[in-house]
Amino acid sequence: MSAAPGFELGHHLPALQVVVPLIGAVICAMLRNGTLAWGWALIVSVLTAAISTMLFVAVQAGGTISYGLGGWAPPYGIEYRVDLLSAFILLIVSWAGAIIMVYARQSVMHEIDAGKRAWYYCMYLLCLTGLLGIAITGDAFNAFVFMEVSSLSMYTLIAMGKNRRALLSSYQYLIMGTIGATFYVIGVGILFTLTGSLNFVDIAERLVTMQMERPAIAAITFLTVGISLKLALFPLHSWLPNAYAYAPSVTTSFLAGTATKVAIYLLMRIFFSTFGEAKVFEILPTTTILVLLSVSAMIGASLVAVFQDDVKRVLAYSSVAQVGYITLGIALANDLGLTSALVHIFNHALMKTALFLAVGAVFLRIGSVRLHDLDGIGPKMPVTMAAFALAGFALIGTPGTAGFVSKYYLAAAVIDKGWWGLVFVIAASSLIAVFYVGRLLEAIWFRAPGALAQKASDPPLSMLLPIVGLSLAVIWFGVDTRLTVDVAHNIATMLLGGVK
Amino acid sequence: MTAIDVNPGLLMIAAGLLACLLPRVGRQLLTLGTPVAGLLLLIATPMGALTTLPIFGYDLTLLRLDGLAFPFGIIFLIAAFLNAIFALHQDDRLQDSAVMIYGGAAVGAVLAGDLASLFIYWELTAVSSVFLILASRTERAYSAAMRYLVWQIGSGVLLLAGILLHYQETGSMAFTTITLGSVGSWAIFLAFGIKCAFPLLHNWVQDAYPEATITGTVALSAFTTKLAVYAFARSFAGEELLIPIGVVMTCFPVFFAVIENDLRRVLAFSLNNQLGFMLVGIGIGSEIAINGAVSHAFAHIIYKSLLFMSMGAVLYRTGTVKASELGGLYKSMPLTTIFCIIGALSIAGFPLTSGFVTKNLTLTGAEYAGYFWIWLLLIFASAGVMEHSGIKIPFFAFFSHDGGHRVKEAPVNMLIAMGIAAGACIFIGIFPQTLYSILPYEVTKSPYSVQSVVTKTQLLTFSIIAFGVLIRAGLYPKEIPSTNLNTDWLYRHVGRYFVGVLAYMARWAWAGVCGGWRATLGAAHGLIRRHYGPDGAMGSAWPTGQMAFWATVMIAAYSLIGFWYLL
Amino acid sequence: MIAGMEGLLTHYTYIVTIFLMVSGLFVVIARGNMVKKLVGLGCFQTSVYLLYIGPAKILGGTAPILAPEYSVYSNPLPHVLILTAIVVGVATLALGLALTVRINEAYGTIEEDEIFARDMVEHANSEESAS
Amino acid sequence: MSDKTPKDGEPGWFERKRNIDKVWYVLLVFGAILTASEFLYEHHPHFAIEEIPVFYEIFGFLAFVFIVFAGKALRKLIMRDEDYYDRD
Repeated sequence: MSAAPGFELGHHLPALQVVVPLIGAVICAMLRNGTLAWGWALIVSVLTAAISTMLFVAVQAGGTISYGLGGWAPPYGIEYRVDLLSAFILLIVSWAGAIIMVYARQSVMHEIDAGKRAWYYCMYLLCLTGLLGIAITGDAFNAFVFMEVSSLSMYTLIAMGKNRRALLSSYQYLIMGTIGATFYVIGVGILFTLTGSLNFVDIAERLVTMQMERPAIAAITFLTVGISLKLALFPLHSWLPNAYAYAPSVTTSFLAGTATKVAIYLLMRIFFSTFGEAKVFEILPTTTILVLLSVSAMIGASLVAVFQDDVKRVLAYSSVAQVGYITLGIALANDLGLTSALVHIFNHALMKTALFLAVGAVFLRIGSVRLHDLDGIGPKMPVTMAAFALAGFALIGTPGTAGFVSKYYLAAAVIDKGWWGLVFVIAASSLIAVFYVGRLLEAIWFRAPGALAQKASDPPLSMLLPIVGLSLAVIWFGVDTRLTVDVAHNIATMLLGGVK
Repeated sequence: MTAIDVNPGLLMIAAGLLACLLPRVGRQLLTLGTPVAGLLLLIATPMGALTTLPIFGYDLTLLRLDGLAFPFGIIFLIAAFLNAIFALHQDDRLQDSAVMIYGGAAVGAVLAGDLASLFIYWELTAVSSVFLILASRTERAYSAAMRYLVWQIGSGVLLLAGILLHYQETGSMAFTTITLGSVGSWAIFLAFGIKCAFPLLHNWVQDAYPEATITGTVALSAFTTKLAVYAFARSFAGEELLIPIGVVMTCFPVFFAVIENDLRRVLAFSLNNQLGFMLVGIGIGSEIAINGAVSHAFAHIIYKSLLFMSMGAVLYRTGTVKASELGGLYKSMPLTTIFCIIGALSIAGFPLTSGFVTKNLTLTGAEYAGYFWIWLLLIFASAGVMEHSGIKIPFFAFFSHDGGHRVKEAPVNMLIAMGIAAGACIFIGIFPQTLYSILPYEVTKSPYSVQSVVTKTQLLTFSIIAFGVLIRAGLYPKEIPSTNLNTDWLYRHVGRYFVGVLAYMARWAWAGVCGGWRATLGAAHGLIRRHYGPDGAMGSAWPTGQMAFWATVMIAAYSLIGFWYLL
Repeated sequence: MIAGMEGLLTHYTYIVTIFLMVSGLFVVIARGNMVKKLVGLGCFQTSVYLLYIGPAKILGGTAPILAPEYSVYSNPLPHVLILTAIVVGVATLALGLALTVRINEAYGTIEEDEIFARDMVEHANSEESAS
Repeated sequence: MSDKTPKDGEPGWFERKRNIDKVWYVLLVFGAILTASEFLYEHHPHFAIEEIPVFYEIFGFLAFVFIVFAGKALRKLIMRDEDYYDRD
């Protein structure tokens, strides 16, 4: 693959996927002017999205792409390895990045000081680089480096929030994120001493012949808990609500749409294509632990969401609950479960991004996201709030929306396992979702508008389009499941058949 | 898929979504035009049309038109049209949109050929209809709407579970005859039963319908329960269990209706009672009985809408539908009075009205099948209908003692809607063949034999005479403003202390949101809020140390468990 | 028992590693001062450096420079990895300290419980002014 | 419309005792005619009970009375104040 005679751009897509936003970020920092930097960041992020789309198409057509970075053949050099799972995650992250970037200009102008805007976009692109890097690399340590690239830039993105609590949230996230990343790197270190390799595929091949002994278990432990911190698995979720709530709107949307999803990707990579589900799920009680934590998240975090009076916090706690759905799918470790998890990664990214973008538009107009300030704002910004309502319905899992598709497959997976109790947990969690979403919609559409809401109106077109587009996509992917379910199903088959 | 084979329900839903973006005039055109377009589309669709779409790994049957689906589709669209006229006076984006989606979902469900689509429409009717209750925008309505939603979503969840089980057992997703026996079939049966307001599962009807808006109640009365009747006719025709259930449903509401003060709630009880007739017909399952159930549903939608419309008009003008506060309105609202009486005569089943020609089929079905006690109880219930809907509604609203309301006649659009409905009641009564011709099976006999006309008239007339005797003797119970307990007492009162289930949490949470703190001082709510509220351990911001502590706990626990397993 | 002791002694790098790791985590959990927390975090991260470097060192081995007089080398890869990790650690620490400075500017304190208390007061005030 | 509305205090047609009595007697006469007509046509009873003379008249009357009295009895059992559920 590497050192192909004659430089062909197509061969280097995997490298470009990361290099383009990385170089883009550096140039962005040099531009210094907010609007210029935005234009540049938009070009870069759209380009990145285009590359990921090409990669996705290529992987679907021709199978896994392996790319030896710098011409060093794996497993000695760092390998960029794009299989269907990677391509799927790359697609989600890069498109989320591009769509949010369209939206970003007005919102950033409103929320970030003029002098810092270019830096903001720079950090945004760096974060994008890191997230894409985690998804594309086939090297465990390289994934750690990218994790830190994305995290450090994300801390900065959060700290730029206007409220001083953004600083504290960022600090807390930094502490927790670093602990998580360090746990991860400890796990990688143990794996490295055990197998002498850092390449996921290589490690997997070497692990096959080994007994599951204590070091291997310690490695799984550290990797799982480390990544769980990053993906905000209950009870390690507590950094998330404040980070979401006090970050600038664009950051929140980006964080919600991508960061936890990539962490989940990494967990799947470790569980299924490195150790193999036989080791993780049959020797260890991973299923029990994950199911318990997922269920706690689905119920507990949803209940918390019901009582929050800040819309962003409601949605943040809902995210914790939704991550529970995904980890539940993973915990089932069967075909349907993984399919539902992957589908929900996609669908949740879609609807949460739509919701947070809409909330960002509200913040732009009235400067508050407190629930009682949103009373009766629906008729004042009808298009935004209609989109919000659509995405909200999807969050509940209303049939005809993307959220239903995920829940349908999750329920099917649970039934497939014969765990009836969990069906009721899913139902109960959905019911609680009805309350917290219903509470928002009730205030937004049925209350008499307050003083702040009176002067609200729909945001400028550049913000409106991404919101409306995403919420329509929520409907689209509730009906047309070819991209989501079929691909997810293929990935699940691949993951479950991955390690022999 | 030819151009014509589109499910008119989807058309309605699409129009409903569009409506929420349009200004008033556009919405009015849509609400009036779409049902008409849907009707034309449905009539133009050839009988036996079948459209399937491969999706989700199996074939969804988007459209299946047969003799059973056709009359339901027609009447739902007519009901949507009537409701649109009736609602013309109001400017409410939310309701215009919700009603269309609601009606569209009902039509869609009737024309859906597989259980998966049915489920989707089933839930859509629940979610869209709740807005008609919420749109009252009172705290009472919020609570009622939430209780309503819990029931409806419960039915949906049950249906989903049933469908999945049924699929596992039979490998079929077809929405067709299901034999009771397996767990899946029972779950489906119960899910239908909730929506059809089975005895003990009925109370959401009386709880929620009277709290809906003036126009919303009309729509609610038309779609949800009749959709369930259709589902039963489709899947459980001839299931004998439905006969006793239906009989109980016809009988018990009449007693509650006698003492109920809220006239819209009286109508809700009467709705229950009418559903019982239909279920008995479906349970008997013979051709004539199924015809009876279907035609009864058809006629019922019209006259029940008419009655709810007339009460809606009264509510609109006077601001109340409490029997104790009304009376004497015939002077101020003469046309509404006449329409209401026509509706009342129809529901009671007087000859020359639609109720007579349809209820007769069910009764004949029972006669032919030789179910004596069933027949007798149906006759008894007919007298009951006469009591609460035939006499009580018009008498206490429009006659009785003068309630002192000096109001204008109902708005023109309401009068037109009521006029059309009243005309339809009489038209079907005089020309029953028009309705009979679209029923699933052929009807050979005319309902107008001397015997049936005379006996039914005797029955009803002597009911009225009994009313006269009682009221002249002062024995008729007075209308008293009151709350009458029903099964909802179980979950609204007793359960508050004994069964800490989600339904209450919902109510409390919602009541809390609406500022009704008095109602929220419940133990469970307090408990949950204490732990999950903004100041609770789960909901408050954690210090960094605490977060790190949990990370450490997780690592320790996970390692210990891992090593434990290896030992 | 003796064998166990011997095992511990021959694996003393692990003991140091674990001690650093646990003490670092303990400081993060127990100290309210934000700078101290970061110091703890630094200790915690440093333990990882040891974890990698320890096994890579071969007794009697030299740096992996090809020369005729040496035949035993230490594994270079962990060293390279840890060089990267140190860079990451420095960046994290720098960002953490920068945040602490900003927090100090915004709140006038870097004790976490005091910050929580001040936020609580602010929250209560905003509630009051809102109602 | 408003000019047709009768003035306050002046009872409407249906509120005068004489007229109510008129309606009542018309009803009774109608009932009598119906009862008489029972003997004018050929019966095709499906159930034995229908062969009882004036069965429908008696049944309708008694059913109605029963329902009303049962409702009255029910009231003792289940009637609460109007704001029963609103109190806590």
